[in-house]
Amino acid sequence: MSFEPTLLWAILLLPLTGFVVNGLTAFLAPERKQIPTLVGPGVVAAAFVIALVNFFRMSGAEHLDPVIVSYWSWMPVGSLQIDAALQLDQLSILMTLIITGVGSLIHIFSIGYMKADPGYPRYFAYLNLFVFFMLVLVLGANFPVMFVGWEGVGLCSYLLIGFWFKDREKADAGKKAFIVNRIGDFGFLVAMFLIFTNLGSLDFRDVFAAAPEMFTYGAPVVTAITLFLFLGATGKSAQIPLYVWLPDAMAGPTPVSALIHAATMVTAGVYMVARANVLFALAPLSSTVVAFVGALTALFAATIGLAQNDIKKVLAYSTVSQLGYMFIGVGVGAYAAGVFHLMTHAFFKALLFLGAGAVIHAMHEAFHATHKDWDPQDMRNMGGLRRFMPITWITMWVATLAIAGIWPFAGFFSKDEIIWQAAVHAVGPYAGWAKLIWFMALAAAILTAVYMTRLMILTFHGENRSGKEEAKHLHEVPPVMWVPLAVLAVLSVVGGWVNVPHEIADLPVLGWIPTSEWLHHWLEPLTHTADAIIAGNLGELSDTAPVGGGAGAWAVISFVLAAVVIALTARTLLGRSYRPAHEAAPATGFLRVLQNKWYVDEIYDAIVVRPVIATSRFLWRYVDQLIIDGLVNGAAHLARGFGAIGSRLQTGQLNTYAFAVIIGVILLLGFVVL
Amino acid sequence: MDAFLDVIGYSTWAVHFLVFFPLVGMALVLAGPDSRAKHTAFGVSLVEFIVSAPLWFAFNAASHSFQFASTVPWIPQWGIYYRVGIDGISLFLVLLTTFVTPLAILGSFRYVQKRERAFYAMMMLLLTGVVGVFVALDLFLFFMFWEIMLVPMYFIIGIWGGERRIYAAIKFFLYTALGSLLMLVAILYLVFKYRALAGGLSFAYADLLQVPLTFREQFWLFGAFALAFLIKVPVMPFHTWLPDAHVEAPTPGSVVLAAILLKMGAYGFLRFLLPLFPQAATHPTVVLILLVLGLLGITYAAWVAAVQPDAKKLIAYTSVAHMGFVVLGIFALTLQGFQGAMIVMLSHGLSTGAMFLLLGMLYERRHTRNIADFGGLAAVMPVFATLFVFTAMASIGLPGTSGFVGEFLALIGTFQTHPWIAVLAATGVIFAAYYMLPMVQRIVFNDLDKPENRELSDLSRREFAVLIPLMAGILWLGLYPKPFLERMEVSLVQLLDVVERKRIATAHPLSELISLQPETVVGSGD
Amino acid sequence: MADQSLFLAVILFAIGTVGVLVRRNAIILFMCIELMLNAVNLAFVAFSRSVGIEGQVFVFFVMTVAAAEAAVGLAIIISIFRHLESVDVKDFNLLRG
Amino acid sequence: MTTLLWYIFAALAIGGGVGMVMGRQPVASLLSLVLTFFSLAAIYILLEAHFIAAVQIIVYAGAIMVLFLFVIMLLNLGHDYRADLRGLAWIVVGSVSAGVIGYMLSRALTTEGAIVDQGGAEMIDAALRNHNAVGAIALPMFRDYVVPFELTAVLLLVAMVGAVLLAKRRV
Repeated sequence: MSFEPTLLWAILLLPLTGFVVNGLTAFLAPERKQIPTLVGPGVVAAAFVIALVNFFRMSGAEHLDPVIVSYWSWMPVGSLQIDAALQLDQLSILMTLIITGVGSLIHIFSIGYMKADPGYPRYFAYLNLFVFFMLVLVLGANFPVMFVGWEGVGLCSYLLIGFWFKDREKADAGKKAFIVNRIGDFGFLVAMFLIFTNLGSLDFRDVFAAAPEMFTYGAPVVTAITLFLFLGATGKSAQIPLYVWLPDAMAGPTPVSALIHAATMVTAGVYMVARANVLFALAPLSSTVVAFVGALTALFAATIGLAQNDIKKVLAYSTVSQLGYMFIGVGVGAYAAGVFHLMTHAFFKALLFLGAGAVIHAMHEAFHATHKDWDPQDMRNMGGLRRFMPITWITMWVATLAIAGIWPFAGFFSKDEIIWQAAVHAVGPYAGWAKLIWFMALAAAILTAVYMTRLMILTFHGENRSGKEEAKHLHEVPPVMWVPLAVLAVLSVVGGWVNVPHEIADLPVLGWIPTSEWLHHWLEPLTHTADAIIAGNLGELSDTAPVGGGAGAWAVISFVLAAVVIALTARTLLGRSYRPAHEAAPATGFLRVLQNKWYVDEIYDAIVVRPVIATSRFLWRYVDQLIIDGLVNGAAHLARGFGAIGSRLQTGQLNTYAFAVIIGVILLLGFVVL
Repeated sequence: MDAFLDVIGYSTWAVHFLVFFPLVGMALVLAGPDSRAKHTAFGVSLVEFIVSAPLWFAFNAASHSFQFASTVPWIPQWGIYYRVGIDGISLFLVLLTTFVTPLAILGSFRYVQKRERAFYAMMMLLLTGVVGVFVALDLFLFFMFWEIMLVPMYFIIGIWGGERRIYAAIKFFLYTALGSLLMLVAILYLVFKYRALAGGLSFAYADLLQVPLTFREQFWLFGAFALAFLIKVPVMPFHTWLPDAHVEAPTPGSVVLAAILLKMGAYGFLRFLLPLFPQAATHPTVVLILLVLGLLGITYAAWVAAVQPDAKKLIAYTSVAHMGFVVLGIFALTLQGFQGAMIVMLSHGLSTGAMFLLLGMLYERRHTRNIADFGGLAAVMPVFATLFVFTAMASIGLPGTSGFVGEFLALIGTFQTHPWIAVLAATGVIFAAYYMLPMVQRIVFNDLDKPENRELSDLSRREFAVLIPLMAGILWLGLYPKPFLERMEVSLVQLLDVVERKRIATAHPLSELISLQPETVVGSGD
Repeated sequence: MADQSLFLAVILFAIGTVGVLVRRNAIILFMCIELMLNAVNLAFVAFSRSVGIEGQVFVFFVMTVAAAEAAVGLAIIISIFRHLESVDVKDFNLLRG
Repeated sequence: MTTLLWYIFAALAIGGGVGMVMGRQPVASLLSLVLTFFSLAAIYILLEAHFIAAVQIIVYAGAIMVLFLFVIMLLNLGHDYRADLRGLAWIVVGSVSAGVIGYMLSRALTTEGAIVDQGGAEMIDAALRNHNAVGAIALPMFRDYVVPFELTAVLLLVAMVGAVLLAKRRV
C-alpha cells in the first residue's frame, strides 16, 4: 500500500517562512516583538502538527516503503544525478517529531528567556532557520541533501553560539564550533566521493540497496567509507577527538544549548550512522571504532563533568557523554537502541538545559537587581534554590533520575538497552573490544549518576549562597517557561515506555509498564538489512553479559547501582558546606586536571592550532614573500642590473663612440678583405 | 521570446554588438563631461547586459557547435578573420562578464574621485577586451583581445590604485605579458605548421584544431600556452601578482579582476589547451603536475590567506584557492570535473565579486583595509553584516550556495580519476573555514571597541542594489544550477569526447619527451 | 698615378681617423672628418680614371653633403658652446649612462 | 714631370694632414688643412679632373674653411692653450686602429682584380675634348643624375635652415 505524505513540503517551508518573517522583522521593525513571539514558535508547532498527522497515517499503513518525493533536479551531471528530494520513512518521521516537538517547547520557553534581549527577532530567525536545516538533514533523500542540512545546522549553530557576538569569547566559541565541525564535514565529503565512485549513486535508496551486493563483509572500501562518515559524525556529534567545540558552545543562549547542543543537532551524527546502518553493518571494524570511540567519549566526558562548576558546562559534558552512549548503541549494531537513546536523551537533556536556563535566568535577574557581578552560571553561587523554584526543582530531578537510569524514567530503558546490546554483541572478531566497551559504558553510567546528583545538590539543596539581598529577588520563572519544563518532564518519564524490551517486561515489579518493543518494530523495516548482515556474519549473539548474568538481572543491577550511587553521592555532598565562587579555594591535584578538562584544549592548541598558524605565517613570509616574490623581484632587479652595466658603456664621450664605430669598420673590412 | 528574437534577427548581430558596443560607450564617456561619466558608463554596461541576456534563451543547449557565429575578413592575406561565436563554455562567461560589470561600475560611484572620464573609458575598453576574449574563434583575434584587456587593467591599477599601485601595476603587466609572449610564439608555430601542411596561412581555431602534431611538439606548445593560462588563473607559484594587484586596485578593478579576468585563464584551458594538444594535456605526468599545482593552490593559498592582516589581500588569496578547484576540475578530465570547474568559476565571480564590493564599501567609509581596524560592525551595520556573512559562507562553499555545487562537482570529478588528490583537496573545506571565519569575526563580530566605527552608516540603497543581484545569483546557482549545467553539458561532453578521441591510447613516460627517438605523428581524429 | 692616388687617399683617411680618435676639440674633430671625406673624394677621382666620369659626379655630391654637414655641425657646436662655454668633447657628457 | 709634381703635392697633402692632427692651435690646424685641400686640388688637376679641382678650391678651401675660421674666431678659441690631445693610451689605440684600417684598405686595393680598367681615362679624355671641362661633368649630372642633384639642393636648403635655427641665440 503506497502512502502519500501530507504536506511534506510544508514541514520544511514553515520554519523557512518563519526565518524570513523574523529576519525581516529584525531589520525593519526590531521593536515589534509580538511578530516573532507568534511566528517563531508558531511555525514550528504547525510543522509538528503536520508531522504528527503524517506519523499517525504512517502508523496506520502496512508494508511501509520509504516515500521519496523529488522536487527538482539539483545537480544532474552525466552519471551523477542528484535531486532535491525528501525521504519520509520511519526514522525520518521520528526525527522530525523530535525536532519539531522538542523544538516547539524550546521556542516557547525562549519567549520568556529572551524577552528582554534586543536581538529578539534575530534570535527567532536563527532558531527557525536552524529547525529548517535540521529538518532538511533528517528528511533528505540522499547524502548531498543531507549535507545541506548538515552544514546548515552548523551555520545556525555558529550564529547562535555567537549570538551575543560583542563578547569576544562567545564569538570565538562560534568560530571554533564551525571550524571543528568542518573537519568532520571533510570526512563526510570524502565518504560521499567514495560512495559515488563505488556505487554510482548518492541516493539513500540506491546506495543501501546496492551496498550489500557490491561490498563483501568487511571490505576495505566500505570500511573507509564508514570511517570517513564517522569522522563527520565525530565533528557534528562531539565525539573524541572533535568534541572540544561543544563545551565552548555553551556560550550561546541556554535554550539554544537545549535545542541544538543537546536535543537535535548534536545527535545528527547518530542519526547519520543509523541511517547508513547497512554500510556500517558491512564494516565491522568501523562499527567497533564507532562503539569504542563512543565508549571512550562517554567515560572521558563523564570524568570532566565531575569537576565542573559551571552548570551548563556540566550539562555539556553530560551531553558529550550521552552521545557516546548513542554511538555505542549504533556502533555495536543496535541501531534502534541508539535512536531510542537519542529520543529519550532529547527529552531529558532538553529539560535539564531548560531547567538550567530557568535557574540562570533567575540568578541573572537576582544579581542584576543588586548589581552584583557574580557569575550566574556558577553552581557554587547557587544552593538551596528549591525553595524559590519548586517547579524547576522537581522537573530537573525527574530529568536527573532519567539520565541516571532510574526505573521507570526514560533513560533507564534506553541506556540499559545500549549497555545490554554492547554485552550481547561481544562476539566475533572484535569481541574483546566489545567487552571493554561494556565495562566502560557501565563505569560511565555510575559517573553519570554522580555528576548529575552533584549538580542537583549544589544547585537546589543546602544553604543559599547567592547572598541575602539577592535571595529576595529569586523567584520561580513565569509559566511560559515552566510549562515546557513540565511537558518535557512528563516525556522524560513516559518517553522510555515506547521500547520496553521483553526481558524487562518479564520481570516482576519493573515489568508492569504495559508497552512493548514498539520502537524496535517501528524501525525494523529500515534496519532489517543491517540486522541480517550482522546476523549472517557475526554468528550467534551472546545471551549473557561478559561476567555472566542475563538481561533481566543486569537491568536490576544497573537500576540498583544507579540508585545507590545517587543516594551515596547525595549523602556525601549534603554533608559538606560550600563557599561562593570567589571565596572558594582553587582545586588541587587530580581535581584540577579534571576541572581543566584534562588540558585537552591546551594540548590541541599546542599541537594543532599554533603549528598551523605558525606554518601559515611561515608560508606567507618566507615562501610567498621571500622565495616566490623574491624570484619575481629578483628577475626584475636582474634586468635592471644588466641595464646598469650596459649603461656604463655610454660614456658620453664622442671619441669612445667613434672608436666603437672604427672597431666596427675594422671588423667589416676584415670580413671583406681577409 | 524566441519568435521576437527571430524577428529582430538577434542571433546575427548579438555578438558583434556585445564586442563593439563598449567601444561606442567609451567614445560616449569620453565625449561627455566628467560628472556624467559614471552614469554613461553604467548605462552602457546595463544596455550591454540587457542585450546579452537573451543569449540565455536563444542559446540552443542541444548543440555543441558554435552559435551566433559569423566570419568577416580582416586581414585575409594572412589568414586572419574576425571570427566569433559562442558555445556552452563561453556562454556563461560572457553572461558573467556582462552581469558583473554594471554592478562593479555602480559599486564604484563614490570610490573613483579623480579623472572619472578616463576611468570609465578604461572600464569600457576592458569590457570589450574581455567579451572579445570569450567569443573570439580566431587565434589572432583572441590574442589581440587578450592583450587589449591588459592595457586598461594596467591603467586602472596604476592610476586609481592604492599606495603601491605602480609596483602592483607593473608586476601585473609583466607577469601577464611574459606568459602571453610565449603563447604568441606557440600560436605562430601552429600557424606555420598549418601552412606547411595546407599551403595557406590561417589563424582560425577550427583550422588549427586539424594540425597534426607530434607528441614533442604538443608538449612544448602546451607548455607555452599553459604558462600564459597558469599565470592568468593564477596557479600556485605564479600567483604573487594577484594579491598585490587586488590590494592596490580600486574596487571595480578588483571586482572585474577577480570575477572575470581570472576566468580567462581557465577558459583558455578548456578552449585551447585541451582540444589543441590533447595528448600532452592528458599525459599522466602532465595531468599530475597540474593537479598538484591546483591542490597546492587550494591548500597553500588557504594557509597564507589565514594570516593576512589586510582584508583585501586575504580575499585575493582565497581567489587563488578557489581557482585551484577550477584547475583541479579541468584536469580531472571528467564531465563532473568540467562542470564543477565551470560552476566554481561562476560562483567565484559572484561571491568574490561581492566580497570585494563589500570591502570596498567599508573602505569608502573608513579608508582602511586592515582587519584589525574593524570589529563589531554588526551592531552598527546590520544589513552589511548580514550580507557579509552570507557572502563569506558562499565563499567557503556552504551547501545551498553556489560555492558548494562547484566544489562538490569538481572534487567528485577529480576523485574518480585521482582519489588521493581529491581527498587532499577536500581538506580545503577545513582551511576555507580557517581563513574566512576569523576575518568575519574580527570585522563584523566582537566588541565595537574602535570609536571611529561607532558612527558608520549602514549600506545605502545604491549599495544594497549592487549586492542583491549577486546574492540572488549565488542562491540560484546553489539551489537550482540545472539550467546552467544543461546548457554547458553538450559542449563539455563534446570537448571530453574530442580530447578522448585525439589522445593516443599508450601512455608516454616523461623520458620520451626529451629523447630523440623517431616521432610518431598524431593524426587529427576528424 | 691614379693607383698611387689611391694609396694617398688611404693615408689621408688614416690620418683623419687618428685625429678623430685623439683630439678633443670639437672643431678639430670636424676638420678631421672633412679630411676623411676628402680622402674619399680623392679615391673617387682616382677611380674615375678607370671607370669613367661618374666618379667625379659623385665627388660633387659628396662635397654638397660635406658642406651641409659642416654648416649644421658648426651650428651645433656654436649652440653647445653657448651652453657649456667649451668645445671640448670631454665636457659633452649628456649621453653618459 | 707630372709624376714629380704628384709626389710633391702628395707630400704636401700628407704633411698638411699631419700638421692638422698635431697642431696645438685650432687656427694652425685649420691652415694645415687648407694646405692639404690645395694640394688635393692640384692632384685633381693632375688626374684630369679640372672641374672638381676648381670646385675643391672654391667650395672647400674657400667657403667651408672660411666657415670654420669664422667659427673659431667667433668662439674666440685662438688662445685656448689647454691641451686637447687625449692621453697616451688613446694615441696608441688611435694610431694602431688607423694603421690597421690603412693596412686593410691598401690590401684591398692591391688585391688582384680589385680595380678593373674599363677605359675610364679614354672616356674622360674624349669627353673633355668634346664638351670641355665643365660640359664633361655637366652632361651626366643633369641627364642621368638630375634627381639626386635636385635632392642635394633640398638637402642644402634644409641644412641652411637648420643651421640658422640651431645657431640662433633664442628661438
